[in-house]
Amino acid sequence: MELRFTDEEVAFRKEVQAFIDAKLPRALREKLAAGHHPTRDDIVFWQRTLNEKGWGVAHWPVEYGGTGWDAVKQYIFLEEMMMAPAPPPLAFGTSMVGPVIYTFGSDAQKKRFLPGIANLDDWWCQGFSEPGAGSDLAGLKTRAEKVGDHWVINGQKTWTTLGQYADWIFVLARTDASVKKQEGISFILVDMKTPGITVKPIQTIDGGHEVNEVFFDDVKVPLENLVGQENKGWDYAKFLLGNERTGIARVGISKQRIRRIKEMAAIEQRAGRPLIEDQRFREKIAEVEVELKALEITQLRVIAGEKKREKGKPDPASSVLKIKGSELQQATTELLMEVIGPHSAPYAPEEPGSNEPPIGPEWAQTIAPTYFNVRKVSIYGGSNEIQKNIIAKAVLGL
Amino acid sequence: MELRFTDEEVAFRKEVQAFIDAKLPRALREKLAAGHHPTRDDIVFWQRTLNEKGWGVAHWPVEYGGTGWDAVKQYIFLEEMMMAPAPPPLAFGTSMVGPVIYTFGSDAQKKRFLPGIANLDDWWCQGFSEPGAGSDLAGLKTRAEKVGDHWVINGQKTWTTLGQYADWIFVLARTDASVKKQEGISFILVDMKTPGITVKPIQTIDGGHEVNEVFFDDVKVPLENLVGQENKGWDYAKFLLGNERTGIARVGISKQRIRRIKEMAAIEQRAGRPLIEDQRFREKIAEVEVELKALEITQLRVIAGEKKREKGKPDPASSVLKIKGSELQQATTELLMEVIGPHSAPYAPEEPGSNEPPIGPEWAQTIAPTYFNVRKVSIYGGSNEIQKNIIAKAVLGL
Amino acid sequence: MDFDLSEEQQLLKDSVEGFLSDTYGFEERKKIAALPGGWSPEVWGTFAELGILGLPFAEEDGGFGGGAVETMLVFESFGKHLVLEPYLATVVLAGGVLKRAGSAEQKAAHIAAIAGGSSTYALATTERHSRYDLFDVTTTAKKDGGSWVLDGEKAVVVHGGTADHLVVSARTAGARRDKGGIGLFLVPADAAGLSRRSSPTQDGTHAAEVTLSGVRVDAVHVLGDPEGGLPVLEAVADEAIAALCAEAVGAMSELTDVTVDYLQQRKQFGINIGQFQALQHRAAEMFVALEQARSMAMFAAMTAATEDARERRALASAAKVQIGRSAKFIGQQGIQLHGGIGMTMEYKAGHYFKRLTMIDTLFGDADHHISEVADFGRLVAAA
Amino acid sequence: MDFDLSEEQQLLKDSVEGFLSDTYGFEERKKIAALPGGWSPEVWGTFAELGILGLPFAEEDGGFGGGAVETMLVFESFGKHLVLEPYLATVVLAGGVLKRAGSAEQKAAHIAAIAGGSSTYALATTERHSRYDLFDVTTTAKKDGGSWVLDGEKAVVVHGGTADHLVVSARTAGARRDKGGIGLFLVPADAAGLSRRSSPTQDGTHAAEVTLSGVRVDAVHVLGDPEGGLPVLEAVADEAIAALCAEAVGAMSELTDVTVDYLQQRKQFGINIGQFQALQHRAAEMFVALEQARSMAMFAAMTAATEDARERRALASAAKVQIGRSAKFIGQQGIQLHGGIGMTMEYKAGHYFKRLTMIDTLFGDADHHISEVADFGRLVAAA
Repeated sequence: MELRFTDEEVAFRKEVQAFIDAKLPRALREKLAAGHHPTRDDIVFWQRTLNEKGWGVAHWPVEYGGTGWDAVKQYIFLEEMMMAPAPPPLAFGTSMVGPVIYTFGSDAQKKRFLPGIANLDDWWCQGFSEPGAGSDLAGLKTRAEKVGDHWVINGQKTWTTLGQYADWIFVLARTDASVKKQEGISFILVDMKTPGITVKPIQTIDGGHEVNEVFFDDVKVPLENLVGQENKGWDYAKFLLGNERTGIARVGISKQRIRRIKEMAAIEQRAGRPLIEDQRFREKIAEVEVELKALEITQLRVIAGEKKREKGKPDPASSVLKIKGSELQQATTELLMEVIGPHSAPYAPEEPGSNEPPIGPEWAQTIAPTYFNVRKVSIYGGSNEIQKNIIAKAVLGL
Repeated sequence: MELRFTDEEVAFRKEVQAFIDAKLPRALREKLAAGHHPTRDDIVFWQRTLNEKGWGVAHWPVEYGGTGWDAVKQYIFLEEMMMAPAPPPLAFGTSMVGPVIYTFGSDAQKKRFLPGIANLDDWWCQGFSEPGAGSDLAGLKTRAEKVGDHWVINGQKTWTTLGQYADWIFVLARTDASVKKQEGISFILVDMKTPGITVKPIQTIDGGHEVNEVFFDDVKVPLENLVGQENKGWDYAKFLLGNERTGIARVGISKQRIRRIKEMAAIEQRAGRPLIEDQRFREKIAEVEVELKALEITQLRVIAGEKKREKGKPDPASSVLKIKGSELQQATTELLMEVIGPHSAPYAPEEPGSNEPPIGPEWAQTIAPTYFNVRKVSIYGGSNEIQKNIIAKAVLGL
Repeated sequence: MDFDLSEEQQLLKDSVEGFLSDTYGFEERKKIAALPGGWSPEVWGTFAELGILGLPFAEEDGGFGGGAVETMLVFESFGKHLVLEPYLATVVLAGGVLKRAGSAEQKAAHIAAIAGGSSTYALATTERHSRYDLFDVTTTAKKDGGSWVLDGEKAVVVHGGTADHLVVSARTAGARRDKGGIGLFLVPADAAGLSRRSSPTQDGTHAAEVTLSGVRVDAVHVLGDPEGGLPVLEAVADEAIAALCAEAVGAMSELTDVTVDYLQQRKQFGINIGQFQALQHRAAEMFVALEQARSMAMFAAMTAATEDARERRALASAAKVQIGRSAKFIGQQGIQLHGGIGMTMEYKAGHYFKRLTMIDTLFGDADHHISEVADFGRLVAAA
Repeated sequence: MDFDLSEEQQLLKDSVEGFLSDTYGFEERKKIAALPGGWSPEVWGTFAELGILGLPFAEEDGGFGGGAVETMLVFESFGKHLVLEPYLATVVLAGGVLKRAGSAEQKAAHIAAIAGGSSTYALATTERHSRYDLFDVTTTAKKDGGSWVLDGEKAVVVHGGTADHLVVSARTAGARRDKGGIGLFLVPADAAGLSRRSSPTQDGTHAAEVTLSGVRVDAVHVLGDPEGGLPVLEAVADEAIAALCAEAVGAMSELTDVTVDYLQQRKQFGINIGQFQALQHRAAEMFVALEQARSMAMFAAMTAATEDARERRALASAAKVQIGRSAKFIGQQGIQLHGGIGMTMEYKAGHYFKRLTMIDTLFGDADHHISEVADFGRLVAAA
């Protein structure tokens, strides 16, 4: 038992840090640290920079462009990216559809899509949730009918993150309504330029536009865009959802935010003195730090356990990571709110090209929107209620 | 809308305080304030003292010995008793079986039992819960069969508080097993001296002996000890359980405990200074004080609403009183634990007549046992989980 | 002890609630929010007609002689409908200063303007580093002949962008955080040297940054003792806290209702999600938090006239703490129980959540006020 | 980074857990608790045979050279079985002082006695008003020729009533809360002027109040620098914290298991209560709290050898905070989910709750340690 990283791991971390320092523009880092969203171009730029280095799809098998790093190195890599902070990878490509394609897809699909995912030449989005199918994803109603040499897709998807930029969408659609709901679903790749697709923005309470509704009206898709077998799409979806493990706790993001809280609390004042000198406030930070340290170890334990677990079987303890990870992300945004106090009020939607100086302290403007926005993390990706169901059933046997 | 008490109410409060000051021995008050349990004799003494004054069963109808006070005066009276603190009334007589008897009992029963309840000549206990019937009280199995001019009772009751002192027990027993479970239950009064009754103590985790198991083995009870109608006992039980409203939040007890926390925190030290000078600790007290103040108003609102509500229909908001009231009672015991710190450790079971001085500070010995004991308040009388079910269903319509 | 409304109070409640129910739905509110300045002069006119703009002023000053309970009733309705109009700024804040510190002439001029709906006002106190301390004032007012010259910056002046007049706190003597030496000045919005930058706030109202550069204020526009403004501000803040508590209760109550409705209607796994016990219990906890908040909003209103200022402030603090705690829980859980839909701008729930969040930052958040309660030290004995 | 046990560690874990599983059931423990002194010399003898009494001592001192991870394994089993024997007092506390501060002669005499199981020891540091500050010492030690004379009172000396020797902290110089001027003295329990009153504690172990009236200690029984005892005590406390964290994890793990079992078996309303979602979620929250605590117990063990004392102390504090928070939640909910049966002395659950409660009061509760973490100020960057 040894918590320290090996010399090789320490060296690796330094290599990653050096790469970030060399390649990630300071202005972009500062923008992200201040709580602003990366633009489409920011995300593409960084993915291509990583891909050029051979780190674009680090966690993929080597034959498809992966690095062969073990779980600990993957963890170090991701943590450094979050702490930089760097623009996050577009998970829909690299962590979701990519692994589905290289695991279940045809050779033609692999050849066509994997390089474009790695280099973000193709922007992917996810067509899973529907207005009536959220936690109960298998209850989805979008259907794909085989007509001649095409699928014809009709229905509506929602919560499609960054779908406004997408070149492709992977869709779960019902292809057999006569069987148990999980057994009649297929996994289909759809070009967003296909006639009949309409993308409608959803504005979220923070004022941002991250998610969309996507409507399918007689959308014709070539039969060969089916991944794997017809009606086996639920299996691929479960594989995909179970895949996002090591990053789920977002420890790096919370760490970065704690740093920022401390920086800002050294400037903002309470009772005429820097807030950071207030013992009570420092104890509040400490409470979050303790839980975050515990979560970091919990995450490392899950990672260390991966090698012993059957491939593709997620550790049910990863529900712990999701629950605590989202609680702590939210807790850090609450501390930010407390730091900035009354100056959280002015609302300045992000408008590219605006030269208006912000009203109030420069760092204040993203704080309340971030607090509002981050309420989502206990809802999406399997709400915390769903995660508790999983623990109760899969871990505790209730 | 007016929060202030009327002059008459203020004068009444002073009258109650003066009575307490005159009649309740200082040593007994101090003993109770220090967290010790009243003895049987303490409870009997105080009930008889109150009864002599005409306040023994203040909330009963005047014809049976009540005072005719309105709900606000009742509240003031009870609050002063809790804050004194005085030995609590034996609720099983005055608040439970008494009202059942004067509402549903025969004239003979009223004559036989009511005066003995008021003067605590008869010590009553409750025979409701069973090992297999806790939250699901109607699932009880104890049965009473009519054999000649007697009921013959067989079965087991549990959690019978202070049953070790009891002269009488009121029992819910199944008298018809062929109907819906709520419809075959009767309410029967049983003399504890009847052959076939065995009382077995249950020691609780604080080391105390408050509760008991009561076993019935062919216990013969005269038919006339049935209250009201056969198989209607569930209605009487619901009446009884719905009756305990105004005192349920135990605001007075929590107030008294907050006073004690402050007194002790002025003596106990942290970092070489009285703990009460520690801003963080004072804020913790303040958090409880705020919730307690809110609960007090909530309780007053429920009381004020009583006069508009149909008689015997409890306000579903009384579940709020039970939930918050128990949480705050528990919170005050947690603060006491923090005040006393490491000195909570020595365990000194209360042994009457012991002259051994306590180990550690005199006030430390009851603190941990009280903390342990008070965990019960979110369990008994309808657990907080049951109360949340009630709110969800009866108030929110879920 | 009495929690009943008088006949007049019930009438007031019904008339405000009736007007807002009829005209201030979620869609109408959206349109109002999009107007320049973010509020509706038409609605403001109706407020004047309903008589509520003169509510808390003495009858001899042209008001209706209402007390904190009347204000509570109005604000609870405002909270339910997320009313955007500058009532707090004009009537409670600036009006509160005027009624307490104004001379007969000042009252005659301005209270009539408020009650009649012809002008709106705002109160400029917060500064960059004052946080919630009303006495932390660096804006200066220097005597110069028969007038005062004001220099400094004020932040987050609620509805300051559209106000016709601003009441500004400024230091006339002493050091930054001294409790004495603070004056209150009535400044027309078009005064030379006064500039404003206004923006919407997170909750759809508006607030301004106000810069004062050599703004000259005639001595007749000083409100009360030029060194004794703090007690006035404190009394106004406490009245505002009571109003905000009531507004928050209205918002919490509505958000709880909306959430319970959603639980009753939303189906997943073939049943209404309101049948899931874990969600039922969460909703029950929201109800508990709401009832506790409601009690403390009443408490704030009913103790607003407490004579001892120290005690009055502590009781207001206690109410604000409870409101802050309850609002955070109800706001967050209101979103959580809705799931994705709660995160969208098109849906009501998030707007309640945001308003509740912003109410916490007005006149001191729960963490500020818990210190005040702790310093007071005897809440369980008080009131 | 590696969370696997070595072969030797696995063997140690299996042997301790095997022994306790076979012989230290709930009923056996009750009998042991009723013995005079509240622990079993027979079990102690087996501990000696298993080699665990010498576990954390260097091989050259007659120990087994185990580290904090080995201690963790032992204490996790102790927690599961609620072991009552004076292992913490003897091996970790007094033994911890001896191994750090003892001279070659002192080690030769006493470590052998500990490892062999022939004597038990206790550490007397807490005083009436010291709370959790090891440097808050009023007991005095005055030099008198070739010996020291000790006067004062010590409180809550765990297993002090049956110990053969006590290690006592006493002030040799400076004022009450000075960090220097603290000496550590090895005092035989039968020394003239030493008196003890022992009682059971809330969790079934025993602790004593120790009075020292002119107790004469020969200079050869001073442990280390007579003015430099604090760093030794602090290092020992941190080692004890790591051990207690592991013990707490064992207890929490068992309490969670017992609770889940109960939910699976208890029927109300015709179904197992484990089917109620609200209770399922509570159990899931217990599991989350347990896993967080388990991580921090490992963290405490794995960082126990941190060179920088300031950092080492802060990391131990962080672990104790997490353990305290998790233990309170799991302890309270463990009782709540059981309902009435959880409140009874005859049932296991309450005993875990009580032990967890007492662990919080040993070497600093969560509220004490959160201050330490806050003062350190860089936990997210550390380790």
